[in-house]
Amino acid sequence: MISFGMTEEQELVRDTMREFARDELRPHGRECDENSSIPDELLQSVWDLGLTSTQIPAAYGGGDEPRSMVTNAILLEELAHGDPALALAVVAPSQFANAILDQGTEAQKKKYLPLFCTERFHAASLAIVEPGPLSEPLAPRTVAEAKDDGWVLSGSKSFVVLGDRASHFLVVARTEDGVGAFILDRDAEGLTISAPELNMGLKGVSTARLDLERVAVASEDRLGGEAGCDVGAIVNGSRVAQCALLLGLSRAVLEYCIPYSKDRVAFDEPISKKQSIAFRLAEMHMECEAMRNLVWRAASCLEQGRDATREARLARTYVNEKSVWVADNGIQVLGGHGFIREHPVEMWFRHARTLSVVEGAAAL
Amino acid sequence: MISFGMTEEQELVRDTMREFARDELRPHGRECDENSSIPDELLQSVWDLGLTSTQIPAAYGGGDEPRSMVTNAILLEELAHGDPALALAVVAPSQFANAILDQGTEAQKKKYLPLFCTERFHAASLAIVEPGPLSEPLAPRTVAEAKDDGWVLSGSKSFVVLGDRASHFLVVARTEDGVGAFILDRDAEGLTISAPELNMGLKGVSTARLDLERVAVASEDRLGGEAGCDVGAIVNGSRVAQCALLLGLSRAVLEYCIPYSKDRVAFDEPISKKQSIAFRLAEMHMECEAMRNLVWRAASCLEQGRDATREARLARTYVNEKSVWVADNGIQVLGGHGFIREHPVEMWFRHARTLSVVEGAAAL
Amino acid sequence: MIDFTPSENDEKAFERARSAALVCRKYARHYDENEHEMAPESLPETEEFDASHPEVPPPGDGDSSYPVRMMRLTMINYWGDYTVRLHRETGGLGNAALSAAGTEEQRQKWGDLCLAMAITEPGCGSDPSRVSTSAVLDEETNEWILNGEKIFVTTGIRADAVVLWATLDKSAGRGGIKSFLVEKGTAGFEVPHKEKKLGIRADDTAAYVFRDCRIPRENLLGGDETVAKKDSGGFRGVMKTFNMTRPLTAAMGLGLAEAALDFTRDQLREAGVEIDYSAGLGTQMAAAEKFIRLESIWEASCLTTLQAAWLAGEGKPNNMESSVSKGHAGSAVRAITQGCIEILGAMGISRDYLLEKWTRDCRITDIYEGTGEIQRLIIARGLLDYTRADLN
Amino acid sequence: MIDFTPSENDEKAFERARSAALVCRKYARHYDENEHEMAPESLPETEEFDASHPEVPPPGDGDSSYPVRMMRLTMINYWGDYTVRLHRETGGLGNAALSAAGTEEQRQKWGDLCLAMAITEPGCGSDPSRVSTSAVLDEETNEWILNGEKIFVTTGIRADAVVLWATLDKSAGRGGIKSFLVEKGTAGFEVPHKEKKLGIRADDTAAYVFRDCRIPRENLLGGDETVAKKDSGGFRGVMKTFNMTRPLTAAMGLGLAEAALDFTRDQLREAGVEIDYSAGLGTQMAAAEKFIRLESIWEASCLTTLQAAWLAGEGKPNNMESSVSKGHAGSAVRAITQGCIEILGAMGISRDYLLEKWTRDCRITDIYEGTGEIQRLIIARGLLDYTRADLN
Repeated sequence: MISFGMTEEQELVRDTMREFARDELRPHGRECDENSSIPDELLQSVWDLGLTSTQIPAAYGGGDEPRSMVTNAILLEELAHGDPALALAVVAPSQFANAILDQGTEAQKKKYLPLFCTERFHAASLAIVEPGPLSEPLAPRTVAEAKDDGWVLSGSKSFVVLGDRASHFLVVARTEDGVGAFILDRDAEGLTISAPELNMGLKGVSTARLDLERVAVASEDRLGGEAGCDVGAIVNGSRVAQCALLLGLSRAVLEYCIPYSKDRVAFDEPISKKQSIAFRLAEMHMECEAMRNLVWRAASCLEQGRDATREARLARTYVNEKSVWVADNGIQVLGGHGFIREHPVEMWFRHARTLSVVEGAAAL
Repeated sequence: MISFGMTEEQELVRDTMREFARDELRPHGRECDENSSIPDELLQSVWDLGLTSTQIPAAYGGGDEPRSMVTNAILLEELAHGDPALALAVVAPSQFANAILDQGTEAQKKKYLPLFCTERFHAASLAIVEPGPLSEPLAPRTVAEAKDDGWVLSGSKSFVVLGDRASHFLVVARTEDGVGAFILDRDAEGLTISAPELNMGLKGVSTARLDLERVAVASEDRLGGEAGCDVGAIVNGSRVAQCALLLGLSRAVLEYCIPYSKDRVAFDEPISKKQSIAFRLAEMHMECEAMRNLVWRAASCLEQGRDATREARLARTYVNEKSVWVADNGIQVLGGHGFIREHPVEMWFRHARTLSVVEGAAAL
Repeated sequence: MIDFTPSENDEKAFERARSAALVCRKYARHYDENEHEMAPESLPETEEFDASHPEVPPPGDGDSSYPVRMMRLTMINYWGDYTVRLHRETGGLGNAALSAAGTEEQRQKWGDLCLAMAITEPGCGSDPSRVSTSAVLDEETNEWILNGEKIFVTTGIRADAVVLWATLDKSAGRGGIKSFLVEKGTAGFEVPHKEKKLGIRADDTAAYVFRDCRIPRENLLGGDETVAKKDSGGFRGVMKTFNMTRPLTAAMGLGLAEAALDFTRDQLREAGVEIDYSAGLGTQMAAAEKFIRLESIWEASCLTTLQAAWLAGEGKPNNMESSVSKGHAGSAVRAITQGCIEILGAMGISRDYLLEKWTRDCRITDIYEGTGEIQRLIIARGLLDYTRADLN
Repeated sequence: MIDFTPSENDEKAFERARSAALVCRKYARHYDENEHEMAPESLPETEEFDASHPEVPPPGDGDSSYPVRMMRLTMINYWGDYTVRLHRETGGLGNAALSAAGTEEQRQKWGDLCLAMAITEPGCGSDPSRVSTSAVLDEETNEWILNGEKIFVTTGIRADAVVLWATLDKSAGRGGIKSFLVEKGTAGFEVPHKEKKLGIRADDTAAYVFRDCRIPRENLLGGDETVAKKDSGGFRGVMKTFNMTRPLTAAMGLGLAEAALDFTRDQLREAGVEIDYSAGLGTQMAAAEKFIRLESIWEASCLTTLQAAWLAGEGKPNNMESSVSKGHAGSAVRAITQGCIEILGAMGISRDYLLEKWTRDCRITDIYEGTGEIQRLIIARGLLDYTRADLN
């Protein structure tokens, strides 16, 4: 039955995460951006919340709690409302863990899931984006040749989140008959990791470039084993997750602009009383509402195990455009103050611009 | 040298045409739209100005005046400012005449140009648009097979301006080695003319659908004869001409909205004092200025005999989008009055929406 | 729990509505071209249709899923056509006002009639507080005397009666505005003409004139006690109805936009242009990419409208959401229908197809029931915690 | 006669400027990443470049083609980089003000210095009439005493002196505002810090503080007689300079946007995506269609800016056109640079390329020298024949 009502648990998650993000993430956002790094303690402090581990079955050492994509979307919105870059970093390990959880063989689950159920923050990353223009997740230039004893991967990947500290990479590559995902150890022969890449936004989050020169992968390290996996499903999940982050970011911009515009005086009254500003705030709000519904819809589609390719694409198309529009107009509302780094809006704009063009940076 | 200055002659053309359009076209716009027809006398009265004939060389019975594409663009803007539909109708004969003038063989000029140098209004039309979705002028589905003694044309054309009274049609069709234009008599064997088509806007202007069933065309009736012609050049000219009409239309909308918004009171002051209205008027003006420069640039490119494919396409892309934006927002400025037929704005919107998606409807 | 799957029963109702809509659509062009004609009470196909398509039982009025179902059904009806129906709906906007603000007796007496709602005046547009139609009580005869003009009265010709906005005291602004029930044929109540419009031409939109029109005292919507209520029984009553009518008008426009998208999708398929939801800008055709963008706008707007309805069903406040729904849909349907025309080209403006009609029809969405500008004002006031006086 | 072909001599100048710009571009990233460093007076390559690229003689100052040429040259310089130049320009915005509103002696004395212009204050943003920095004349010493704060002072660090906006009488509003020439190092004139910004990081944008800063009486821009002129010598003088500086700032942004388009075109070619100006939506790739649209926006904005300059060259009024140019370019460069990022994807946000920098740099265009909102106000007043009081 069609319903927009959160469960009590979801409301609880929303409230706790909102508070946590406000107190623990927002205050560090600017500093991490200026220093282009995130202190380990910070990552650890969030790790202790168990965002990744709790949803892993007990059999693999996890908290065995039910996983709801919708709840996770709500959680991501709130974390990003605190700080989008930090939010991206703290949930990064789930990219890898969830892919294994959803599509790994029993052996793969046994081998990799326990890594994420430890005390210490543990990173492993998806490698989807490729260098060069017009990179498409399902049309990778990276190739996986079948060899009698497994696979040989050649190509390059870019924007691999936390690639500098990841123990493993899940690399998407083209095979004879489609697209596959392959698990690589960071020490694999022929794999060169260059980190950190320098990006426009999300500076705190280190991303790496991977160069693969005929890297050998054993057949059991192909995600899903013999049968392979549905890379599209991984892409859909990450698209919706990124949309949830961009939604939280947009709300942060709007909520920053509201009090600012009420304080800021021009032509003898607060600029918030000018229709050009007031209407823009109204449109920012309209878009936040619209974005959230698209995110929820795609997330619930994933939650119900249906193919979410269309829903995820519609959400991505809409949210990418509108979230950047909101951030860009946030700068305009602040005028000169929107352009200087004493206010967070220019930073959120860079984050939005960055997050809206990459793929596979987060997961539900 | 880069200059935005009109010649004295151009200023004269602008002023006379503006006055003429205001007094002779604007008053009849609504009536022609509601009746879906234009009185012959009206067409004749404009014909008497000699818009088409004056620029035809004396050798073919014309006024032998120099032809300037820029001047013609200025002229079209002003006529459309009076009424876009009437403007389109009165300059329609030039579509055919100019194509012959620019690319016809000596024999073709001798045969057809005199038709347009008579006392009585004479129509002949371009046939470029085709029925069905995504019609492209340079990728026609209409085919011209070469026969030892000439050509055989098969296919359909749509939105043929004044097709009901045209003596001849210049039909664009695909040949073995590209695209060609062929001159057809309206009585040609196998040619069925169904008129009038029913369109969203420009209702006053009758347009016809042509169905060609193996219509035979003598080789001397191929535009340019043996050598053929550059259909692209015809398309470029008509694109720029249509942009000039859309520009005049946009200015008409803006100039109607300005006094309206100053009279119209809401919340105790003229709506023109609301930034949401005032800023929109400002943007309408910005777009009119921008559109005019793109039109002038493309027109001057044609005037200098250079390939204007890029310039004409940039103008078309920009002007189509912005002119419809202006008309659509004109409706919004008028609110409920924008939706009723007592005001011309809804009509101009339909005209803009229509003119912006057809091809080959006018010429420079 | 957040969920977007309609119940089986709803799906059945939607399916039936779609079939009915397709029948109605056959008449859409005729009543657009023949503006003066009135669409019939019921179509020739109606009997046969009803026989072959059993009614799907609606959830009880109390059922919270009712508004969402109604909202989606509205979209589907308008997806068929703006005006033509198998059975013409008897209710007008006034009926919504009646059930929201009417007294028990009034609901009894007027409930079965088709009630139009007359708000807008030649001079007032989207600002209801400027209503200048006056209502004066004649204590002797216990009658209200009405004087003034109204325009854009939806279903104004067909309606049996009208819920009329008039002011008891212009100086009191909103506080003075009340609603009155006026029956057709009452002396002094003229229906001059049907307006000629850009779109929704089959729909009757009338202009009313009231000249010393006398109605019984009890025709004051909500009864006498509303007079006491300053700022403002009548007005609040209507505002209350707006919370449902705003999403409803959004749904109407979205139905038309959905029709435009479906038509365009089919045409693209025929033209051999594939819409690939996985492809990027480097491998997707421009027409397909444009289409996906329009589709995403529709999806967003549709969900936002359903949400406003869902809140109403839950009895939760939805004033902001109603304006978000209406404001978003107003822009959305303009972008979508016009975008479809851009994609299809000349075909989009031919009256041999309905796309150009849907484009004209849904242009009203951003205008009536409060223009897009008014919705933005309402939303901005909510965000900034401003009163009407602070921001207008 | 309407014509868009540059003269041969201009073409030569543009060609030379493009070569120089490409040299400067090599340093663009360095000075963006190293915000604290100041770009050098001249680059290592300069001598060799000048030797191999003879100066192209400019048209005389009187020549009406001068402003158009300058406008296009500005685009080309910024196409190379926002800040880095072979020889750093000595002039700042203040120099424009000086030549427009200064007396003969003042032009003589200050003309060769780099003059910044200080308008914006922490509390006033785009509304110059709110300037609260005060100037009081000390009759005894014949000195002006200046007090106040300024922010966003372009070239504020490098400048030798500044044209300072201050008011003689706040209550007089615009009428009271005058401009003053203040040299660096004058007691009471502090340059606290260089601002940290989203873009144009190499460019120095400073915040100034004036505390009982005393300057000679003759440093009033335009001389004593401007004091008499109410509403407003100083202000009009600056407004006059704005008529040229608005198109100039537009040109700066357009140069950056042009660089973004050129980069994107090259990348599309490399990726094998053809840009076909004859193809329609059914045969054109989405990336190419998006690109053509961005290109058309740039073209429109560029021409509009050249037009404003051409009018200035003709000595014709260009106040409206200057705001059209600035307002249009402000939106255009935002759309273009961001559109290029959308087209190229992840590559667009990598600091291995300059696209992301051009995007950050040109974001200032719609903000300084009067925000896009201010330009719309100016245009709307012109259209509606409204005064500042009527519409703000």
